Amino acid sequence: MAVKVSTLDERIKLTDSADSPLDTQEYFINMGPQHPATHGVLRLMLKLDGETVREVIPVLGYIHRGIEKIGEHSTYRQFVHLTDRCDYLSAMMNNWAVSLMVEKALKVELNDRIEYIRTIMAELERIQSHMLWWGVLGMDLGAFTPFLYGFRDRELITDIFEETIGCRLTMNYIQPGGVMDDIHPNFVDRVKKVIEYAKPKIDEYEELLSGNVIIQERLRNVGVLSADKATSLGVTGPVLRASGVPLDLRRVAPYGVYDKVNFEVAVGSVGDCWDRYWVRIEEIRQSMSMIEQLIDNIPAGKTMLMKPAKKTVLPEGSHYAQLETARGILGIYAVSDGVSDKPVRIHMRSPNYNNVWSADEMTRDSRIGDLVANVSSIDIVVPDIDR
Amino acid sequence: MLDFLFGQLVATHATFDVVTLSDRTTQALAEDPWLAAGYALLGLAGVGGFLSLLGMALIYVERKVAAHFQCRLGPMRVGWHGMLQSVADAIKLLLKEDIIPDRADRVLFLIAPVFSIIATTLGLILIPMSPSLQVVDLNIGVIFISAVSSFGVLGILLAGWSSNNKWSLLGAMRAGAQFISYEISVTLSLLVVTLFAGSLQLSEIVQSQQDGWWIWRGHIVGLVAFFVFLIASTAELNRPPFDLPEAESELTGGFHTEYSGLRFSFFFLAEFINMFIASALAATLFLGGWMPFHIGGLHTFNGLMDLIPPGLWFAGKTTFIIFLIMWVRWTFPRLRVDQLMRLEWKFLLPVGFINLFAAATLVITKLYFFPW
Amino acid sequence: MSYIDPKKSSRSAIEVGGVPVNIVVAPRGATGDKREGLLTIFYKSVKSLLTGMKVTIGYLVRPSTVVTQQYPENRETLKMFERFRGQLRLVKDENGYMNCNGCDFCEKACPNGSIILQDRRNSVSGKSELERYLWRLDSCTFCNACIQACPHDALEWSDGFEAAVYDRRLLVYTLNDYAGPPVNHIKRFKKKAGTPEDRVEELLATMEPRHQYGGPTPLSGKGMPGVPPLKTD
Amino acid sequence: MTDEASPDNKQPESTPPPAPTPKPAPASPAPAPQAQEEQVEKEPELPKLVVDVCATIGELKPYASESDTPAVEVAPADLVKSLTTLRDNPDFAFSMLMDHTAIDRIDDGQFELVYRLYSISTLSMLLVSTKIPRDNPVIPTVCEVWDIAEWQEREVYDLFGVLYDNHPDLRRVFLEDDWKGFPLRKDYEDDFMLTLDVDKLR
Repeated sequence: MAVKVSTLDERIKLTDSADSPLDTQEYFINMGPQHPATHGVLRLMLKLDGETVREVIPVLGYIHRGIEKIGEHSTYRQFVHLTDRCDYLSAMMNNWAVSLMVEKALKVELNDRIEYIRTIMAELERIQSHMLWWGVLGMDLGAFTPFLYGFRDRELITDIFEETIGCRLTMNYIQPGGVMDDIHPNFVDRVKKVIEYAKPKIDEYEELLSGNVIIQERLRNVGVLSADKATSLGVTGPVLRASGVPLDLRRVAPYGVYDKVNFEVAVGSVGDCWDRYWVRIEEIRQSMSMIEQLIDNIPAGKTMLMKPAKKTVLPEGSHYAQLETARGILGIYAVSDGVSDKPVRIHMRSPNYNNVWSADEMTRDSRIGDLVANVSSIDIVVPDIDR
Repeated sequence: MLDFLFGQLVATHATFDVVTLSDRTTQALAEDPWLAAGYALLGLAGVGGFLSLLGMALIYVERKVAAHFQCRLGPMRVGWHGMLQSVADAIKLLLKEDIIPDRADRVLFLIAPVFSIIATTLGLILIPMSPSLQVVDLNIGVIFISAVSSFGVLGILLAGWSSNNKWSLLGAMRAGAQFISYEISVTLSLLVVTLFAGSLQLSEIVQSQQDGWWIWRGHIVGLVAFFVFLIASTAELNRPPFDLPEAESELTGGFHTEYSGLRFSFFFLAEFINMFIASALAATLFLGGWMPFHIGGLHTFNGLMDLIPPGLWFAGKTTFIIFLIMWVRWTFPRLRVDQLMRLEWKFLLPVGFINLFAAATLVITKLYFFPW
Repeated sequence: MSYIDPKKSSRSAIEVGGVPVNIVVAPRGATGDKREGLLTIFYKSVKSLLTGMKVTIGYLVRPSTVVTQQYPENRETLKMFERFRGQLRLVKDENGYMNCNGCDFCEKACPNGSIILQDRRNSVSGKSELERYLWRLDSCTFCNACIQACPHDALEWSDGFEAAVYDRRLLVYTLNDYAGPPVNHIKRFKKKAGTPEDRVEELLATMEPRHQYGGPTPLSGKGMPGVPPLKTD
Repeated sequence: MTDEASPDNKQPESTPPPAPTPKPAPASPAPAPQAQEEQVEKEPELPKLVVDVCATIGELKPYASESDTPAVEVAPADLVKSLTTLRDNPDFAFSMLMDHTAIDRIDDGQFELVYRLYSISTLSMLLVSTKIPRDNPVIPTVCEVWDIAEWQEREVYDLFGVLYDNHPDLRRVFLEDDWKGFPLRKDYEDDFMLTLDVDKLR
């Protein structure tokens, strides 16, 4: 069998736009890797016909660091801190995924304190991630003010992280066997204060953007992704839920203490940008209510059950754990030979990598402005795509 | 210049003696050509200096206002509360390398910003800022302004085309479509005022409002015309929510993607001065220009209002509208291309036409709010 | 075209794969028969725009909402949180003796080779001790693994966050002030029965001072264009 | 920065810390409470899903190695057919290809390709594994079955050099088109690879 391997140059072929009486031609244009709307170094090659986008070809790899290869050379505990650098806005959830995989493989049973702390931290992280996303969406659609409001409120949550962990973005806090440090004595008070502060701010977000008729016109019926197509495209997280598939691992396959809290899964009905927008806004509210249910009931107990200096060898075979980050399902797949404390192969099922390809499906035959809204509503973090 | 501040303290309306610099030049030309040249030079220098000073001040104000809308402080380092930040930026821009892209159309690339700034300057000279501060008082003022303001888009189109950059071209094409569309609405609402005032001359339009501003006197019509004018001229200014020709999150920078240094600052300056012109025009046509706030019949009140110099009245009204435009900019997201066109052709244009008919009816029946 | 009221979401309970799930469905605005009239939409739209403007003007008129901090000016009041991961340093007791005995745990825990330890054998006590503790700030990811791995609590974070320098080589620090026995060794040596005082003195005399930039830095201290060569002791 | 000892961006290769007991001691042998339906514990008897799947589709065999997910094996030739059945059969309805990746079994001279299927209607997960020779890594594509397979297969091609027959757009995804070699193969080496040489620094 001869398999044809193509290159980017072969991929970008132009065709004359046929159904136009004028002598027009489609053209390619690079959006990125340096572009204000592509959230880092994402490069999108657009095939345009005037203002109309005919095709979106994501060109990746601008910050490919080979984290999976490095993972083969590092212990599981060392690999945890690399996952911070992937989806840096869900850093702790990435840590958690690796820890969950290791704990499941070693059958470590965690105490409630660890689970509570992890869940609260993950939800805080989700809130700050969605707040940042909200601001960036506003900026992508031309309103700069929401960007700073989102950042302003997010900073208070990163303050909580800094107080307990010492870091604001790449924490490396959740470790196999527990959490790195016990929570700071001020943690509970500070979280309560921030939740109290942030609740009216979410209403303000609604006043500023959600209720705004321009935003609604920009988002509604833009980038529609049907449920079947979304499933087939393997998108997860808010993007999938906005298409009407209520797949939220926190509810359907609970980990942590998600089975002990009441919350509702926000879903959309059409799968357009408006649904994706609204689902995230509602998720902030749900996360806040989850934290409120948990914050007063953190039980006592040890916070680290596995000795950090001890060699961690997973049993032979393949191990997989998945959880719901702010952007979708993150799966960690590790194959161990049962002898070495380093994996034979470690693979991240990254939510962003699987989500980014839906931009083409969403954007075909709509305007450049819609493309910006679509990319923004997928909420991609490029380091997690490239890994 | 002094009477700009103090000269009209006891102005009795009806006998405003408007002597502009161009009038002085014309008078002096016959007797003393050197004096005429002096007046002309003074006018040029005044306009140039005013242009750059006003531009820098507006940029500073914009940054400060934006910052406080966003819970920030804005420029704080250069000078007291960053007052000299614009000066520093201007120096930086002047000293920057003037980059011309390799494959750009060199001549057009170089002159495009000049087109923009010339159009702006031509508009600026017509604005009556106080009874004695107006460079030229043309009898076709309104038509002249709407003519030169559409001249500015030529600079943008040339800039986008000559940059040889697809983003620039997209921005320029958007700008062209946007200008042509929104120019109609601007003109329609200007026509409403000329109908009311019965004159195209800006100074006469101001004088015609001494019994009440057109925004009040025309019942709803004046108000509608005012808002149509504001929306349409915001679109003509390329300011958010209609900043599609630049649209930094879509087109990276639109028509001025390839510009840097001095030439970029020309576009930048032109944009801010255009904002001033639009606001000043709105103030002149709808809010009575430098005319104090009068209510027909209340002589005491009117007398007290007259104490405030007309220059301040004009500045205050213009500032208010500038602030309104900034406020909108820092609140709203941007429209999409087709939505922008829809707003003009399906909403503003019909409204403008109906409004014009209503204004004509109003003028014929003389049904003003302040008929005395 | 219609206006969506973002508050009008609908709730219901469904089952996904046998698991009951409460869902909130996003609002969509009026459709079909319940279509709103043009004037209603116009009114709601203008109202929504004015609501947004109310939010922003609210911040403009309240200067107390400004969150900007003027950084170099607020150095006095700027306090880092106590767990802030600033720069790595060795814990020292009141006499200035360090806890670290160079056991290599941190070096092995470090995921990216930012810690390099050199040991030597003490001529007096015969024990292995720290010669040089090299820490590369330029490749450190502040993951805290070294501190977790340390069995002697010999490492800690300082709150110094102003680590910017113009030469990358200056980011390679020698963390120990001296090469020699750690505080544990000294104590145990003193406690050992019959250790004469001068033997303790002799042990303490084996200490050699080390300079912060004194190590065999990975870039070997060579000069480069515009940067003078690094001084080593 | 051309000094001989400037090991930036090294690949960490630090040796494991000396562990007193090589065998990790789990706190309790009981299964974790959050064990899900698809995360069946390793028991001698096969998970129900595997039995069902193997009974329905004759080409599938239970997975020979250890796995914490219900897992089956299939020959490369039967891959597309059996995966299509797995997606379309309403009993299984694996509507999502959650993940697809490869493992370099260099000792066996094989690439193991792993397809992780997820069913939204039953919330179950199935791992389908197939093995292809390392020296001729060709496998039919499953792009027709799930859309996302196109890009997940491109990633595997990029990093492992597995060639997908009938793939509509098989090209590099992270690396450049003219990159030599496939980095995640165990025998990959290039001139820029950095290894941590602690002794050199000392």
